[in-house]
Amino acid sequence: MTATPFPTGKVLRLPGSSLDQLVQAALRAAGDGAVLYAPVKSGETWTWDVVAPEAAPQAEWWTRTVNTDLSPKNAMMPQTEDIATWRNRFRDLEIIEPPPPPPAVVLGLRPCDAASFDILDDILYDGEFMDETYRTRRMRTLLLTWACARTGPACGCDAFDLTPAATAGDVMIYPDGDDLLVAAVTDRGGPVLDHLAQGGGARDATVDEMQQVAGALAAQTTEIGRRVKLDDLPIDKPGEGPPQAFGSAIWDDLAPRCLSCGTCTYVCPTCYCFAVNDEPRGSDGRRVRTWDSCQYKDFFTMAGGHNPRPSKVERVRQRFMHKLTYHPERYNRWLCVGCGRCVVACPVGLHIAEVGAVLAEAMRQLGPAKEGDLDGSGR
Amino acid sequence: MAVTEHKTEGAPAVTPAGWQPKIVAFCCNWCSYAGADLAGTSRLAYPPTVRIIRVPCSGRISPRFVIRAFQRGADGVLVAGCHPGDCHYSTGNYYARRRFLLARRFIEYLGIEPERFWVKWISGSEGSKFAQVMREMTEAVTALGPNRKVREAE
Amino acid sequence: MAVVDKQCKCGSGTPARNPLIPYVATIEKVVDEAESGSVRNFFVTIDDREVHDSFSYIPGQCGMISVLGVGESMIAYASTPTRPGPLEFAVKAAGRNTNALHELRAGQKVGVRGAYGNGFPLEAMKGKNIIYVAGGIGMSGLRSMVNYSLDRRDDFGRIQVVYGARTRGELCFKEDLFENWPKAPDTSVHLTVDVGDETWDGPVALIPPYLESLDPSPEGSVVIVCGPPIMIKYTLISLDKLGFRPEQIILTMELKMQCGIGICGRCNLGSQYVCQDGPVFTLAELETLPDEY
Amino acid sequence: MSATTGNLQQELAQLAEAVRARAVELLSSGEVSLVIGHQRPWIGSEAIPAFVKASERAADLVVGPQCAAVLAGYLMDEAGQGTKVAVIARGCDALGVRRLIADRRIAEEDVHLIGLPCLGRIDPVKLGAAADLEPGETVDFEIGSGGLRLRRAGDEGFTDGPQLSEVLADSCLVCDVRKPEGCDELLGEELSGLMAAATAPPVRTMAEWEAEVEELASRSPDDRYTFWAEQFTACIRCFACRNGCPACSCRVCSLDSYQPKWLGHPTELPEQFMFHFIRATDVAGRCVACGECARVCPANLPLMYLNLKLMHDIRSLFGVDRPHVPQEIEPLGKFESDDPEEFM
Repeated sequence: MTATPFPTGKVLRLPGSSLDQLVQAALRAAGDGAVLYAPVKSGETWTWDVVAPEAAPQAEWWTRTVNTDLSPKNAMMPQTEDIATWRNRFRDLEIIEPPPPPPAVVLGLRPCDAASFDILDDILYDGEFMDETYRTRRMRTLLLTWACARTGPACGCDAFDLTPAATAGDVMIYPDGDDLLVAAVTDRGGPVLDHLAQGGGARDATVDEMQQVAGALAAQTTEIGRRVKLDDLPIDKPGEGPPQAFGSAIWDDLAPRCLSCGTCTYVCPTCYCFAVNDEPRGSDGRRVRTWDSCQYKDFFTMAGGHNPRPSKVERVRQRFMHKLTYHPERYNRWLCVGCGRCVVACPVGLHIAEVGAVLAEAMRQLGPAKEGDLDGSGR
Repeated sequence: MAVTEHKTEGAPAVTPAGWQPKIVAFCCNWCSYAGADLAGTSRLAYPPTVRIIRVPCSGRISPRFVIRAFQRGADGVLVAGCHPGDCHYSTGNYYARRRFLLARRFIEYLGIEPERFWVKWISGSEGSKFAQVMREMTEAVTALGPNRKVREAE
Repeated sequence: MAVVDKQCKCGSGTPARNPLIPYVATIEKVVDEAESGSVRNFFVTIDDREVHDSFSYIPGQCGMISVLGVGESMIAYASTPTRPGPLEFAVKAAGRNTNALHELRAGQKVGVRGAYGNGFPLEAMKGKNIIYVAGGIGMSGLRSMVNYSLDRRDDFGRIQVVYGARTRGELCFKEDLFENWPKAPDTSVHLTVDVGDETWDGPVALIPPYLESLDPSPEGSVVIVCGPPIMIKYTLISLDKLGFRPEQIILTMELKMQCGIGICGRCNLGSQYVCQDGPVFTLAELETLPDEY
Repeated sequence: MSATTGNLQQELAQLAEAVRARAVELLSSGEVSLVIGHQRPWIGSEAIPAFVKASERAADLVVGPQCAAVLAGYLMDEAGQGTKVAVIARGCDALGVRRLIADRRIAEEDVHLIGLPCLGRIDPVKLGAAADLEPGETVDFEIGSGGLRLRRAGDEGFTDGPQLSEVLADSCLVCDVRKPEGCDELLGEELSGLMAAATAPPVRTMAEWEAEVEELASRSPDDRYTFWAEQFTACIRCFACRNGCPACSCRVCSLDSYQPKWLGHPTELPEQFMFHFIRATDVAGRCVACGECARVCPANLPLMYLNLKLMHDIRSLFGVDRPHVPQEIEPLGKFESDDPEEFM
């Protein structure tokens, strides 16, 4: 999957101390009533939530912190969201659609997190049926992506065809010393820079200057990137028999330590599975969409009790096969951005890095991909 | 991390004038319910703020019932049962006593004002005690105003 | 709705209708298909006339029917698009929503949305003989196709319906089985029951041996199988004995489906989603997918 | 843990050898079909659970304070499959297994407990703060006489790190079963340094830990509610605390039930309170204070403050001296006629 090239449009240099001007510019570009999502500390964990512009972290937060503990996924797909409410008066039922969410700006998400929205778009935005609640937010949200000045021990974006300065979102922010180089990525990023330019705090910068800084940041590598080589993972084309990885013996070794909890799926920016449940209150109520996890025992249970994936082995295999085989077969892209959150959050160390390395090694031992795989790279 | 649109609970912070609390009472069928009945038949006046839920025994009530009542809008909850030794099932209220000695402290620990959750032994012959408890409890809960904690937004 | 360029998520673009929100619909009629009351056919009309009339689907597709406050179920349409009128959902009481559905009477409201799934391969089946093999509630998945093939009789060759249920009372759509279908040209209906009783004078046998006794020829034929997993398992063995190749055998898969539009990540067989790439698969396709259903 | 005579690091190495040898013995003799212990992680500092079925894999087993996970919960899936399962058990593991046996969730004859003297388990959040480590950073440990010695990824030698007692999990600081009770066998009895450390009085008394609970209980109702509301807002409802807990062993959990539906699906505050209320009150009197719920929580919620409050009240109200140790009948499963009376 070829990485998106660096932006080539307008570039501005902004001192880190006047980050608020960029925030105001973005809020104005996003439209009236726009809300700001920024990193915020909730209890002991850094997560994303709507904050007042003045309560957003200062620029040095991004220098000091590698990434938030929870992903910005909840800005686009909240953990709990009403699909509809209903009023039922026996013979007359009324289903009411909730009001559309306000426009939003997501300040300072990392390139891996911004890329995760491009991945979710393939499923929730461009599919034959669009997930309207996701699509509405996605259309009204401006993503300000903050490239990584340094990588963390659990980072692994380079193992999944990304870099610490991958181009994603609507506006890229490249840290350059105490300054920030701000470049527009999409047409929607343009107005942000126009508003910023009027603000007076920023001055012009050249594309070469920005691409030089971006290139240096993108060149950083990670430990996981070095140890996890997924190129050998043959993505069998549909129609050639069950994927080889499905029958591998590694799942029986990896699965027993799993707690079947939802931690890995809930901290993951690319896990999008959800459940729809009704919350009746008398004759009225709300149909609520909430995050759900394929690791839960009842995720696949059908009416009448049959469960095609009753034990941990099937469920652990399902999760990692989805990310490393099933999704790439359909969308030609890993369902992972290497953000490293599952590496840190899993209480028993069962995460995409180890599974990716072990699975790739198991496939190497099986020998080259079958002749049906055209260029042997599997993608 | 729950980004919740329903962050604020439903009830207003300030107590509207003439506000009447909603009190949910779990009354054991053999004693407290009979006590409440007696209070009625003896024409004892007590505020109409209580909604009685009849249960076979105080031992039947799980502490989560209390949280569910507060969730759905109760301002006060009473658990009433037979005096130790009078239990129709002989040991139900002894287990309930241990359970609610703990639950009272734990619910208080989570932040709900202690005056909102009462546990009383009221026998079938104590109609007056039932009316008295109702008056005292209504007074205490009215002083506290509507309960906003653990309560669902309307 | 404004066409929105993927690279730039801009443009006001009024949001289209959320596919997860059902349309309000009314139950016109409820027919007990099985004497035990376990299967009921609901005739449902979407209140919004314009939506109902423009509602298009093909046999083999499914729709979500929902009792608000309980949940949603993915049910294959028992009605055929060739006959305008209410949508028909033949529902067996199995889970929370279907049991709640069984409590409803004509005139009450439900939520419906659909049509989802690929439906039967109508083009590929043109000109072929069709053998329908159904077990118990499985007939609800095939009835739409049977009626469709009878309404467009010339498109297809000889039609044989092989249908078995536990007892005579459990046979669904008795009117079709005994009156309508036998009268259709070059169409034969073969019924069997697991347990006979005094009202039944036909064969008493499980479907696989009964199918083998009928010995349908695989030449120029397609066989569609629908029913409980145990019945499918042994029917496939019989079909293999009778010389049917995997490409000729069409199955409908049944997995937990919550969204019905391929985005809730639940009903996958490998990379294929039953609600979108299915529920209809040929045995040849199934053999390329992980054996996890 | 005061610096003891024997060199703890050597003794830990000897203990590890004894564990591996015993595992090979049990597996090759067929007495057990599985040994559950710990192994080195693929990345990061915490050792992770190991499931050894083949004797040659026994060499992977490691012991020491970096072995963070409590292993008892796994027996719900692994025990009772026809052959015995062995568990390399510290005090908390042993209490957890006895909890499952007392709750009749697993059978005693299906489990073989290999007890080990324990120095306590390292809390990665505390270690990260004390040694300035980033989450996920790979680091090796040694127990020096002066405290922990760390070797980060890329360093050659070990450098001095924080005292062990500064980075131990809260549950381990007050633990009174570091010499495990009720095991089928005990390894390392001859290792004087480890045994001395395991039998020394705990770093903090349970009363000191419970003082933190009392401080929280002394705040005003609104302050207490605000504290818990913020914690429960950070909870992402991942169920790790339930799935790792040896006292949470119901086959059908009331948190998952639909009829009645105790826990609503929305992760709004009222439902979050109900979740943690049901969790805490259902394990009240059966919690073994192993701290696994607090360890596995991705939001690092102070979940032990809930269980601790209930344990404190059980001790003061019903005179149960060690409420975390499974008894024949659990405290809430019985009563005394002279229990305290507050409801007259």
